[in-house]
Amino acid sequence: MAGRLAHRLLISLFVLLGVLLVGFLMLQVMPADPAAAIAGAQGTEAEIEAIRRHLGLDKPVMVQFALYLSRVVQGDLGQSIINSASVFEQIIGAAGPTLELMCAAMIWSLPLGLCLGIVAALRRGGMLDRVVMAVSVMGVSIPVFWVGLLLVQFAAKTRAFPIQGRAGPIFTPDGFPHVILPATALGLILLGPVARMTRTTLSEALNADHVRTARAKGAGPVRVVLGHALRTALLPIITLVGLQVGSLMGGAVVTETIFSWPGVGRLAVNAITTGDYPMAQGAILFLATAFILVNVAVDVLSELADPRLRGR
Amino acid sequence: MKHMPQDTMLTTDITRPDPLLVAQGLTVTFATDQGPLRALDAVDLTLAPGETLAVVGESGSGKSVLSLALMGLLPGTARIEADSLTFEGRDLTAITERDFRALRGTGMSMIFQEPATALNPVRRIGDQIVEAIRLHEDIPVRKARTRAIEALAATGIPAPAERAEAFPHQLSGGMRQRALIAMALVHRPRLLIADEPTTALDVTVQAQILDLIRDLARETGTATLFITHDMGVVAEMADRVAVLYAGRLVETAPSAALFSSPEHPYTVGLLGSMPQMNARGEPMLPIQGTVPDPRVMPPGCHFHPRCPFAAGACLTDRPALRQVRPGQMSACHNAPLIETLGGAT
Amino acid sequence: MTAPLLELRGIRKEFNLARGFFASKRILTALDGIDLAVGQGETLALVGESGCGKSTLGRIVAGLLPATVGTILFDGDQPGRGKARARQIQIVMQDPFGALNPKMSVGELIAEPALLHGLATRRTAPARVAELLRLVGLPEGVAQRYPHALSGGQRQRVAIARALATDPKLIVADEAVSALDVSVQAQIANLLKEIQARTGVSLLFISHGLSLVHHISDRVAVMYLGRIVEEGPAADLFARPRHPYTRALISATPEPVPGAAPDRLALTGEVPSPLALPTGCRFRTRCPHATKLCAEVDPPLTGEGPVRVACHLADSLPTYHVQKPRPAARLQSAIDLYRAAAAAQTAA
Amino acid sequence: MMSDMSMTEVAAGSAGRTWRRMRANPTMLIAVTVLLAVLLFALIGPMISPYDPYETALRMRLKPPSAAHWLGTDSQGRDLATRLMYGARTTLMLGLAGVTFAALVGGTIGLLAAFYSRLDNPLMRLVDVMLSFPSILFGLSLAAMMGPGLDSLILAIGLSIMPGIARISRGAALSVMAQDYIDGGRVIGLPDRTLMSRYLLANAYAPILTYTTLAFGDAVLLAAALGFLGLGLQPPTAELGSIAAEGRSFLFIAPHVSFAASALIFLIVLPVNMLGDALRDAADRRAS
Amino acid sequence: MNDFAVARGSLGMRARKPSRLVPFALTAALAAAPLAVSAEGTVTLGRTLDADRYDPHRSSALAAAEVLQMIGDTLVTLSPDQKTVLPELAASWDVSEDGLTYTFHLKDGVTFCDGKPFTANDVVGTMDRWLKPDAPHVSTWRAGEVDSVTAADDLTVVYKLKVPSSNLLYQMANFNFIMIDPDQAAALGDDFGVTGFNGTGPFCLDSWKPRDEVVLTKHDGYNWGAPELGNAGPAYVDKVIWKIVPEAATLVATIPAGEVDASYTVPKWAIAQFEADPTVQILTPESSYRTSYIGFKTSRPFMDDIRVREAVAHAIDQEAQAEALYFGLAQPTESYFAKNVLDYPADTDTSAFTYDPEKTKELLTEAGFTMGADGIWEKDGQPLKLTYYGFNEALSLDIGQAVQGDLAKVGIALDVENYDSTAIWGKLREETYDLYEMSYPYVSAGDALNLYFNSASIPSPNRMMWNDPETDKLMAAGNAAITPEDRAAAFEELTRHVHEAVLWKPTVEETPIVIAGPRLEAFVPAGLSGAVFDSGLNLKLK
Repeated sequence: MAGRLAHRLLISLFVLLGVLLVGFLMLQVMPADPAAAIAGAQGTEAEIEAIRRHLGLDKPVMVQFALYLSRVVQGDLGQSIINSASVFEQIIGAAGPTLELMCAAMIWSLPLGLCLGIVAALRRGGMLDRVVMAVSVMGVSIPVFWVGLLLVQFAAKTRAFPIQGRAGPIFTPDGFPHVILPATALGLILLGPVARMTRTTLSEALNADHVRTARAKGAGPVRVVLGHALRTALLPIITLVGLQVGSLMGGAVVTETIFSWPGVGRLAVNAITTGDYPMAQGAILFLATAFILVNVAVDVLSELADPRLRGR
Repeated sequence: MKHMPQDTMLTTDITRPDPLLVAQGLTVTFATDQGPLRALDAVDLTLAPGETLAVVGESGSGKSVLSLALMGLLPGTARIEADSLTFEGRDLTAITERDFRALRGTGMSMIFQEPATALNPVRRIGDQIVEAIRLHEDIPVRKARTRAIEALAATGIPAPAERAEAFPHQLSGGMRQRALIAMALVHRPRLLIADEPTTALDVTVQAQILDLIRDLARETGTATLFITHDMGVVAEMADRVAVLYAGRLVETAPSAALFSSPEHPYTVGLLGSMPQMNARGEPMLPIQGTVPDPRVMPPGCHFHPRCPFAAGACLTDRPALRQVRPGQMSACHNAPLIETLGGAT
Repeated sequence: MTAPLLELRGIRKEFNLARGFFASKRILTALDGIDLAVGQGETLALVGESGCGKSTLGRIVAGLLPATVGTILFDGDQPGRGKARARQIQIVMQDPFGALNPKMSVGELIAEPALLHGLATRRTAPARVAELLRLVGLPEGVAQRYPHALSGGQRQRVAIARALATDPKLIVADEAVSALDVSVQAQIANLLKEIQARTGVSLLFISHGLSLVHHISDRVAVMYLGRIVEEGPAADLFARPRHPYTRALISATPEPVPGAAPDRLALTGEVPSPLALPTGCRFRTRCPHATKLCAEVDPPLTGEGPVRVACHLADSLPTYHVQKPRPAARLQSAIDLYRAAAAAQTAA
Repeated sequence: MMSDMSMTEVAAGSAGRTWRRMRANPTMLIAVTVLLAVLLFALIGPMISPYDPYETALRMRLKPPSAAHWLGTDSQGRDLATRLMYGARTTLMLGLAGVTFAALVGGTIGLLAAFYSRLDNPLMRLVDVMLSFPSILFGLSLAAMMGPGLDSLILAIGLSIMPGIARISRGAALSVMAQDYIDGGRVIGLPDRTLMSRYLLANAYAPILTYTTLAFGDAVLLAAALGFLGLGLQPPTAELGSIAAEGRSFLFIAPHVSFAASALIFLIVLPVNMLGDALRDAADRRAS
Repeated sequence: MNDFAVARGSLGMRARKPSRLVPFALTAALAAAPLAVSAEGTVTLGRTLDADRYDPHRSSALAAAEVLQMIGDTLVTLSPDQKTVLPELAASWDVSEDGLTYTFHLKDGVTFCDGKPFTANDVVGTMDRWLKPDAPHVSTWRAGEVDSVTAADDLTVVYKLKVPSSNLLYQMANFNFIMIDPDQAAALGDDFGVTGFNGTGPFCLDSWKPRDEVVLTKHDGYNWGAPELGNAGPAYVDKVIWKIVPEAATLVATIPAGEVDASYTVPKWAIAQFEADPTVQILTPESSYRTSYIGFKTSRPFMDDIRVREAVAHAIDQEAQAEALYFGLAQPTESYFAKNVLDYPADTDTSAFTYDPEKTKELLTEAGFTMGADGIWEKDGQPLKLTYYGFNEALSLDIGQAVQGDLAKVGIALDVENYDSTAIWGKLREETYDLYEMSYPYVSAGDALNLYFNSASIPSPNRMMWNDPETDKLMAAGNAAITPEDRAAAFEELTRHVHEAVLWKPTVEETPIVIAGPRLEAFVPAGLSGAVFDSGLNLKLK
């Protein structure tokens, strides 16, 4: 298991290097000229040249990449071109809110999705199943920004929730109301897939031989569903949640923009659109790393949940 | 066709007046997209305490449906009808789900064909047996665990305490089947339903498992409903045999009688197509054609399209199960075969 | 026996199960030093329990897997590759549900090899298909149907027809009847023998069922954990098996006669993992006769006469005579009656 | 030979079956109806509409729905309904082009990886790298990198959908590769390209197609999200995401602009996903 | 003064009775959202964008200016009408006869936030840092061609020029001239204005959470403000928080709720609603100049022909823009800068800038164009297809589409490309477009002319690529003028000259509008720089 984990991490490292390179090259060809951006509307040629030299943008691309890599290896993600703030600090600062938002989104949507999926699987083909599946397909079909905008309008009309920003950690009385709307919008992304996956895997598990064995032992429906079927069905669900973290990050980009949530998604979008090379690279690297780590964690979790994968 | 019980008065074994299990006119119908599908058609069975009844049939004969119907484990799409279906005198068609659940594992138990999938892959063997124990007996986990290890030991599993800590995938197929047997017999049920328990195993392991089931059943006085497609296994295990074909019971007889004088052409064909019954180098005796599609069952005798003797009434009338000699019944218009057809050929 | 059609010398097959950089090398030796020959028009059966390597060997013969070490000779030559091999050797696989491309009609399936090898043209293909269908006992109309509309036995017939389409000299029948209903197994076994009689094709018949093997094969090779432990003419081998494993295998096979298996040579335990092979003789962990020598020295497959056996004790063990139980007289006459009626029906 | 007739038979049979199944399934019927309606709206609408989708009339801007303008006007005073017709057309085209690109590239990668096991590792690592970018970030970076435009947008959508399709294709292809008939084809001496087309692709395409259908919904949503974030097609091209974004500035005074565009996106994606689900359910049923 | 690197939505506009009422009043509905209200003694100001850094020498962003104006001071400042130079850190100044030497006499007792006294050496250090060759510093042209800046004594600064700069004192009011602590700047290096800023302003930088908030605390003892601008110090409030609310629409809700006390970046559609809300105050500066225009790149084919430029100018309907896009909160204009600024000649011919699509057709025909089959004018087989660069921001996107729509109506195809406010500056330096959209603030004709029309400013900010000896000559004369009359004469001549050349299509003039919540005492916003809260000295709670 340790060997497998090491192998998984090494592969992840390769993937990361690829992410780094792609991210770097991607931003190399972006149209934004940071020197001109800093010089602003009346920046003169001389000023722009001076800024460019100051930023090291006059060096060859591969030199810039090598320099970047060597710094990353030393744990230095560089400084923002736009405001020279430490990229690392900015990302860490934004990571908290993003984590909060994603957790808040998952905290309601995961259990609900699971419950809906269980209900649908148990009543497969029935009315409840159809309702759940309809809700789930709507959930995956609706543009996140529409949900966001609807919630903004709803909140504006009902005066129920604050619609802007973050007012401190979400577990504080001040902070909590602010996360409700963005977490609602974001959680919707997860709800459909989780409900659907739960329904599929649980229906399969309910037809599995070992569930029949459990019933043959005289186990009741609750024990059969929760103790046997769901326990084996959980595995693909865990894997799905790992993969869904990707869409959740994508949703966070839009959600954070609409609700002014100071997270990494917004940071990344801002950085990309402002041509802030180190910040954009850092944010992409961070999101990709987080995604990879989540999936390594999912692998480990899967191995813990499924003895069949252990020691293989 | 309406089933007529008076034709089929069960006179199997008068020395055992209180049958453990009685099924009369057991019919199972599945609702499918293409309409209802009759998997079992008016099947009559009795099983005495301690007896081993082998149910023989090929794919599509309805033998697995029969076992699940008796266990009350058929899916919701299945409809069970029976003139009578009793276990120890209790009407299984009228019993509540809760009472049926209490019966499963204690009164009747089951082991399955695929030991690889029949155990919960994510839970330890011991825990699964402990669960089986504690479902019906309110005893502390530690005591249950001791019992579970004893049960494993009784199946001949070496180092049972260690095996109890193992997950199913860490055991071989034979070990898994032993564990399932241990689990099924932990409450000493009166009836064990074994649904092709050795089909997935190698022949040397099969021999071990067959011995185990026979010994344990004898030891605990458990009656066994042994489902298989292998006539060799039947010969080895059964006191009595019931032959199913396309959802219908075609012949039932004590084992010795069936193997010495089968009275249904299908049984004859089944035995005749075994290599052992054919001379080396000669073509074997096959049963022509294939099992009919359950959605388009032939009229009359279900076997008639494949039967070399089929003629006249076989094509139109359903043959009733009738006694050919004491304890042996055959659902064939031509039974007894040799007496009826012997002169003709 | 004349010059063998197929000759295998020292075939060894290893699989590397290790995945990834850190995993230690895990070599599974599926086959270890297999020497075997199949004569012209002969049926050689490979028997053994699951994991013994018999299917791997079949796939190596069919060219679907390369051997790690060893020589294969076909008609005394290196066998061809790709299309050339297809003209020499064909395979019929176990699973009649998975062995036919479900997207092709039976006609297309059977015509495909013929067209590919230039044995038919688009114009003559239907006739060739009809001929092959007749050969395997299927009505011509089946050509328009798709595999999913056929029964298991019919599918296996189609698979055989397809294998025959290239006029091969050897057909590997890899558990070709195991997945079929008992009542249909005999049909297919008969068909294979019939075709062999008609075309002179050699058969490498791979099976785990001893009874059938006994019935249809000329020679039998018993495999255990990647080795051949006993090999010889079927009649000899089944009448006087010499290897303890062969004996156990035969005695474990249930006979359709109640009370016929009292003196079963029960084997304890199960086949060891091929990743952790025992020292010396591979069978010694389950062998009731194992000695110290068995644990130390790996017995070679040797023997004078037709039967070769790989056991140190082959000569010292008491002879084991297999007594085939006789069916009861009334059963025999019922079967005869059935056979006669069936024959009459077929004739009519 | 015989295949001609049998193929048409099968086609006719499956069309009839599909129709029967659809009639039996109201969800399918609704989905198809909505999709047809949206398609009509997008394809026929522009021919019927009396308005020019590009002619601005600033003084008529942000008017609520009225008899003349059924859905009101947008921020340039153009007829919103007409804009949406053209927008739906653009969005559908973007989704279709993106997903086609993704299916071609991803499908090929998946099939190759499954067929040639030595290509499996390198190809799948590449796919892993691509999968490590949450798709919107990927689309965002690509659109930003290549500058706004149709090509870059299609590429961005295609490339972010592609890894998923590659994975599914590989999975589907691997399960086909495990079938005996692949070896059956090999053993009669078929060349690799025939094996890949007539054997592998012919049997693996169904799950790929199902996933691609669902991916089309994702592609449309991604196109809309990119448009919404301002990285879509440039004005005055009508595209639903950017119409929603334009309207967002006036959400509180003219919510109809944003909501109508968003709702139309929903109405495109929903039936597509419903159909994809139905396809998947049908496949599940067949499998079980 | 100049155009800032800032998104268009943040620019203010003149408060006028809206021409039409926005149909649905939402502000009241938003008001009750349970938002946190600012603490006692604290004023929260809302805006949509944060600055890159708070370094007057490295930033040209309005977002930087509005904070720097509060935490730092300039030597001089301007009166509310922006026509009179007033003392700030300098108590008085003398200008030599030849206009080359300016001597500033600093106020006594001025201190930095850390308590250190402010002296002439700090002025010298500030100027040395800013004008240091090859440093990444911006807007240095404002300082004129500096010969030397020296300290005669602790309170006297001698500022010597190589050539006269008639605009210098006006430029010195700009935030780029804010006096810094040179020692701190040297010590912090790149972190100056990021991790710290030690200034002499009425407020001190307490903390900055980028893209979230900037917190300023009162500078105790501050009393050197210009009394003409209201409060000379100290500040009335203890704390000012600049809060970033990226969504302008969200900002609308925060003001009546009291979470934000004032902002000028609220969207235009919301202004009309605020007018109906008695708890909200709408404040406008006494004078503020900002003009929006469509610039023409004269180096491009087609656009090198003045008839084409004029044709395009006639095709764009600035009145419709003012009315619809600005919700009537801006005034349509026909001149490059407001007619009431210093040195604007009343007789300037602006007839080329009226909306007159018929004239477009005449001019194009005259220039040799014929109407093509696809409804697009063409000449020598080349269709009249132009490229337009705009900002990727709501109002700018609307303007781009409006211009495109207008040109389409007269048969000119326009390819609109929008870039983010940071990417566009690089793009605008390229020779890849014909039209661009921009708005810019200014204080006088000379200011505006110097910024844009000098050939030395090619390609940026002279994006028209206007390389004209006559312009350069008149510009030099105006700058070198010692007397106001000479200066006016030269700049008036130049104004007429560049208008005749049709280098832009001016569209609207706007004034920033401040929306203040119920807690805030009314005040007169500053016009200068667009930094409407100026030093923050006039912010006062009720």
